[in-house]
Amino acid sequence: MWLDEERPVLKRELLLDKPFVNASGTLGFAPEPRLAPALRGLGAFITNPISRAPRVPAANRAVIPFLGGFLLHSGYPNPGITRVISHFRQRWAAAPLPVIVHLLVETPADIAEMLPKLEGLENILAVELGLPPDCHPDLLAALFEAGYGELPLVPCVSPEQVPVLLGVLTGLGPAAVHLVEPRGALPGGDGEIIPGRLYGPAIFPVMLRAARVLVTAGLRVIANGGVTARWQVDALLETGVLAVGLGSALWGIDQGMRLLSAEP
Amino acid sequence: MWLDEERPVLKRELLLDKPFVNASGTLGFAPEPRLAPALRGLGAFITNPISRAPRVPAANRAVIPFLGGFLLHSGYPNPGITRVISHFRQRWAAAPLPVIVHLLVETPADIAEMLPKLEGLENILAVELGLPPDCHPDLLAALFEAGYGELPLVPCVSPEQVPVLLGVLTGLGPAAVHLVEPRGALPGGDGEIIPGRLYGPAIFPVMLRAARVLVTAGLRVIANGGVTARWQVDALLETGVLAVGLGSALWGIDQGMRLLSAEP
Amino acid sequence: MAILSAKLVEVIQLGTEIAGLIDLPVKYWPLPGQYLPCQRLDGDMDGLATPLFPVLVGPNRLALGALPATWQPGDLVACAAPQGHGFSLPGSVRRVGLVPYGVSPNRLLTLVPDGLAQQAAVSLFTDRGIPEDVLARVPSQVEILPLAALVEEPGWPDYLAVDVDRSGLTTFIDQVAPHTWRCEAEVLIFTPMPCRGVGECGVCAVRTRRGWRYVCADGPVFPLKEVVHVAR
Amino acid sequence: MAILSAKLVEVIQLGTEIAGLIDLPVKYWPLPGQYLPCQRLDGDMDGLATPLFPVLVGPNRLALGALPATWQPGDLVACAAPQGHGFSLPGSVRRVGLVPYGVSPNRLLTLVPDGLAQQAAVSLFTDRGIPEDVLARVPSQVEILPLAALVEEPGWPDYLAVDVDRSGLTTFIDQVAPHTWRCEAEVLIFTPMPCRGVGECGVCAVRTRRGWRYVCADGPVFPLKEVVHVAR
Ligand SMILES: Cc1cc2nc3c(=O)[nH]c(=O)nc-3n(C[C@H](O)[C@H](O)[C@H](O)COP(=O)(O)OP(=O)(O)OC[C@H]3O[C@@H](n4cnc5c(N)ncnc54)[C@H](O)[C@@H]3O)c2cc1C
Ligand SMILES: Cc1cc2nc3c(=O)[nH]c(=O)nc-3n(C[C@H](O)[C@H](O)[C@H](O)COP(=O)(O)OP(=O)(O)OC[C@H]3O[C@@H](n4cnc5c(N)ncnc54)[C@H](O)[C@@H]3O)c2cc1C
Ligand SMILES: Cc1cc2nc3c(=O)[nH]c(=O)nc-3n(C[C@H](O)[C@H](O)[C@H](O)COP(=O)(O)O)c2cc1C
Ligand SMILES: Cc1cc2nc3c(=O)[nH]c(=O)nc-3n(C[C@H](O)[C@H](O)[C@H](O)COP(=O)(O)O)c2cc1C
Ligand code: FES
Ligand code: FES
Repeated sequence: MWLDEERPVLKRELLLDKPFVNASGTLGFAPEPRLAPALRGLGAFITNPISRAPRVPAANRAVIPFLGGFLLHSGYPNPGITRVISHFRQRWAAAPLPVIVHLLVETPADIAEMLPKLEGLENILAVELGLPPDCHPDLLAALFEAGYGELPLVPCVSPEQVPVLLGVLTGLGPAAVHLVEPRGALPGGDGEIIPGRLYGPAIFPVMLRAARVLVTAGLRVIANGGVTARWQVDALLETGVLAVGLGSALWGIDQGMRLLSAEP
Repeated sequence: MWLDEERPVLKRELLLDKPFVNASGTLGFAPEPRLAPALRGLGAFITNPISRAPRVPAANRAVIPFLGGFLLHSGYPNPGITRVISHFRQRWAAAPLPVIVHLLVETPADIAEMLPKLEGLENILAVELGLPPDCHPDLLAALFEAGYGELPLVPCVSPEQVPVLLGVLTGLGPAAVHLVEPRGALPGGDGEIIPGRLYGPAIFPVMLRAARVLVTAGLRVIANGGVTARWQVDALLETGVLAVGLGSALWGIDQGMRLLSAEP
Repeated sequence: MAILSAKLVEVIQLGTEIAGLIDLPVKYWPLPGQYLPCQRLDGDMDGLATPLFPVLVGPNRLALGALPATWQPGDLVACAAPQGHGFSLPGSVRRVGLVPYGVSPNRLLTLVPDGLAQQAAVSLFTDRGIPEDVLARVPSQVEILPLAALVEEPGWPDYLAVDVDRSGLTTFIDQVAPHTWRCEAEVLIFTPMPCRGVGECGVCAVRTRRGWRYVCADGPVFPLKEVVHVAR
Repeated sequence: MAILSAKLVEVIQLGTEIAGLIDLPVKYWPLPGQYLPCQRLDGDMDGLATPLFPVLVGPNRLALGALPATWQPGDLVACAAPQGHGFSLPGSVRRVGLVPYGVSPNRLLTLVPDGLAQQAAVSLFTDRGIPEDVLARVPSQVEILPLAALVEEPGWPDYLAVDVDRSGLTTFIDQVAPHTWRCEAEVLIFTPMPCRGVGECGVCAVRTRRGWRYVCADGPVFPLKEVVHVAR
C-alpha cells in the first residue's frame, strides 16, 4: 500500500519518488506481480487506456516497423470503465506503487460519467486524459471543468498538439502534462494506410523539442520519448521534466530493465 | 527557357510536369549544370532559403545522426536577397526547369520588401515562404496580404504547424502548401541541446499522416517525407499530393537519382 | 521473468526463411507451436522482441525461426522464457494431417518426430511447392499431398494441425471448409505480437467463440473449433 | 557526377579507426587530404554519404578511412569522384612537420612516402600516444616528437601539415601558437560534411580571412594563414 500516514498527500500536485513511469498501453491495466522487476523502477504505474464503453480491437490492427521505430494501431481494446474497475480495483489498491488511471475522453460527458467511479478508490495518484487528435482548446477546457474534483488531471498531448494546446494548458495549470507519442500513418501489408502512434528512438528528437517547449512554458511535464538509452533519459531530465515515460523499451527483453536499474 | 508561347501561364496555380521537387536547402541557390542529372527528374527547382539581410552560419551549426535520420542545424546562411538575385537571376532565367524561390519571412515587412525584387524576373514559377516555428494564423494571413501580387505564394509548414495553421490555410487557398520537415532537438557533442530540422526515413510516418490531413482539407500539397524508397513516393502520391519533395536522398551518392529515374 | 543471454551459434537457410541454432539450456526450448521472445543485444533498437518458433531440424538440435535477416552467427541474444500454448498431439492418434496454409511448413514439421514415434501416418497437405532444402530434411515416411486431397477426404486424419497467418484465416475457411472435419484439430495463428503480452496491447487479438483472445498469451495454438466460425 | 559502384575488399583496424581497401580504379584514388564521398548500397538509408580520406598504408595500396563500424568486407559501396583540395607538399622542402592535433595521425601519415621520396626529414609532432599497430606501419625514418618540441623550435620545419577537428581549432591556436611559424603551412579541417557541397548547406562552414568558406568544396585543406586568425 502506498498511501500512508507519513506521506503528505498533496492534491493537484504530482509527487513521484522515481523519475520513471510507463507509457499508457505498455504494461496492461494493473501492476501485476509478473511485472515486479519493472515496477520497482517506476514512480507510478499508468494503466492502459480505458473508455466509457467497451472497445474491441480495431479491424485493421497492426504493428508496422519503419527505420528507427514502429507504428502501432490497436483500437485501444478495453472492457470499459465499469468492468475495468470491478476487475482491477483490488489490484490497484494493493499495488507497490501509485496508479495513474488513463481515460480515453471525447466529451465532457465522458469524464463526468467516468471520474466519479474512480474517486474514493485507493492508491489512485491521478487521472490521465487521452485526448482526440483534433482536440480544440475549448474542448480541453471543458474537460477540465467537467473533471474538477479530488483527483489531479494529467492531460496527454502529442507533439503535434503542443502548439494548439499550449495556451490553454498554461492557463489550466494541470498537476502535470504527459507528452505522449506522435501520431503517424504507414501503408499496411495490403497497401491500406494505417494510422497509429509511433514508438522507438526515431521519435526522440521530436519529443525532446516538444518537452522543452512545454517546460519553458512553465508546465510540469512527464515525457515519453522513444527512449532506449540512458543519454536520452538524461537529456530529458536536464530539460526539466518530472519523469520520463518508457514505451517500447518495456516490451524488449531487458532494455527497459537496464534503463530502470541504471544509476542516474 | 521554360516559359514559352505554347504553355498556358496560370497565375495562382502551380503546374509541375514531373511529380518531384527538391526540398529547400538541398541543392543550393540555382540549378547549376553540375546538378543536371537530378534536375532532369524534377518538376521545379526550389532555392535554398533566402533572407532579407545576409545570414552567417549558426555558431553551433551541426549535423547529428539518430536512428533513421539526422538533425541538421545550419543557420540558413545566405548572402541576402539583393546579392542572391544579382548573382543568380541569369542562372534562374536560363534554367532547364522552373524555379521556386524560397524566402525566409518573419514579418509582413520582410515579404513586402523582398517580393517586388522577384517580380519580373524570368522563369520564376512561385515563391515559397519559410515561416517561423511559432507562426500564428494571423501572421500567415498578414504575410499573404503583404505578398499579394504576380507570383503564387506557397507557404511551408511542418507537421507540428498543421493543426494550428490548417484553418487559415484553407481560407487563404494558396496555389499549394509545401509540407516540410519537422523540427526537433538533440544533444550535440558537448551536451548542448541543438535545435534543427529532421531528415531521413524516420520522419516518413509523421509526414504521410500530415500530408493526408492537408489533402483531406482540400489543399494542393507538395510533401517532403524523408523519402528514400519508391513505395514512399507511391504512398504520398496515392494520398493525393501534387509532388514529392526529396531531401536527404539528394545528398546520397545515387539514391536520389534512382528515385527520380524510376518508372512510376 | 527469467532472462537469458545466449549465443546465436549457427544460421540455417530453410526455404525462404532463416533459422538459427541458439545455445540454450534444454529446459528453455519451446515446444512445437510455442515461441521464445528474443532480442539481439546491441541491435534491434526499436525495443521489440522477435518471437522465435521451433522449426524443422534433426534430433537433439533445436532450430528457431524465422530469424531477422540482420542476425549473424556469434550475435548475443536476450531470451525470455518460452511462451504460449503449443500443439498437443494426442498419444492415441494414428493419422496426422499437417496443413501449413499460405505459410512455410517449417513450424508444423516439428510435429513429425512425435507423430512418427507413436507410429502414426503423417501427411502434409499443401499446394505450395516445398523448397528442395526443406524437403531434404523431411523424413521419407511423410506423405506430401495437395490440399484437394484433404478437402475430398476430410475423414482421413484423426488429428489435424493447421498453421495460418491471421490475415489468411478467412480464405482458409472458405477454401478448406474445416467445419466438415470431424477429428480433433488445432490451429497456430501467426500474427505480429509486439508486446508479447506484457502490455495487453491487443494487436494480436483474434475473435473466438468465447470472445476476444490474445494470440501471444492464449495462443498461438487454439482449438480450431474455437476460431473457425468467428475468426477474422 | 561520375558514380562508381565498388567493393569493400578488406577492413583494417588502424588504432581506434577502421579503414578499408576499396576496389577502385587508380584514377579515382583521392590524394592526401582529399576525400571520396561514399555510401554503402542497401544500408545507411539516411541518405548521407560518408567522406573517406586516404589513410596510412603500404605502397600500391590505398586504404580509406574512417569507415562506419557497420561496413563489412564484401559490401558494395557507391562512390562519387574524389573531391576537395588536398595537401600540396612543395618539391623543395627538406624538413616536413606533421601535426595531428587531437585527431588520429592516419590522414597525415599519407604524406610520409612523398616526403621521404624527396629526401626530406619527416617529424610527427603529437602528445597523444600512437597505437602500436599504427606505429608498426610508420617508416623508421619518421621521428616522433612531443608538441613542445615544435613550440620550442618553430623554425625547424620548412613545411607543416596540420590536421585538426573544427571544434579544436581555437585550442590548437592557443596551445601551439601557429602565428609564430614562418614556414609554409597547411591545415586539414575535419568537420561533418552532410551535403558534400551538393546543397551549399553551410554546416561545414569555417571563417577565413576571405570570409566564410565551405570545407567540403573550398577545403578540406586550407593555407593555415587563411584561417589561423579568424577560424572558429
Ligand atoms: C473516432 C474514433 C477514433 C478511433 N481512434 C483510434 C485510435 O487512435 N487508435 C486505435 O487503435 N483505434 C482507434 N479507434 C478504434 C478503432 O478504429 C475501431 O473503431 C474499434 O477498435 C472497433 O474496431 P472494429 O472496426 O473492428 O469494430 P466494429 O466495427 O465496432 O465491429 C466490432 C465487431 O466485433 C464484434 N464484437 C465486439 N465485441 C465482441 C466480443 N467481445 N466477442 C465477439 N465479438 C465481438 C461485434 O459484434 C462486431 O461484429 C477509433 C474509433 C473511433 C470511432
Ligand atoms: C530568431 C532566429 C531564429 C533562427 N532560426 C534558425 C533556424 O531555425 N535554423 C538555423 O539553422 N539557424 C537559425 N537562426 C540563425 C542562427 O541561429 C544564428 O543566429 C545565425 O546563423 C548567426 O549565427 P552566429 O550566432 O554564429 O552569428 P552572430 O552571432 O550573428 O555573429 C556573426 C559573427 O560572424 C562575423 N561575420 C559575419 N559575416 C562574416 C563574414 N562574411 N566574414 C567574416 N566574418 C563574418 C561577424 O562579425 C560576427 O562576429 C536563427 C536566428 C534567429 C535570430
Ligand atoms: C473514444 C475515443 C477515445 C479516444 N481517445 C484517444 C486517446 O486517448 N489517445 C489517442 O491517442 N487517441 C484517442 N482517440 C482518437 C483516435 O486516436 C483517432 O481518432 C485516431 O488516431 C484516428 O486519427 P487519424 O486518422 O487522424 O490518425 C480517441 C478516439 C475515440 C473514438
Ligand atoms: C529570419 C528568420 C527566418 C526564419 N525562417 C525560417 C524558415 O523559413 N524556416 C524555418 O525552418 N525556420 C525559420 N525561422 C525560424 C527558426 O527556424 C527558429 O527560430 C529556430 O528553429 C529555433 O527554433 P526552436 O528553438 O524553437 O527549434 C526563421 C527565423 C528567422 C530569424
Ligand atoms: S502482442 Fe500485445 S497483447 Fe498480444
Ligand atoms: S557540407 Fe554542406 S556546404 Fe559543405
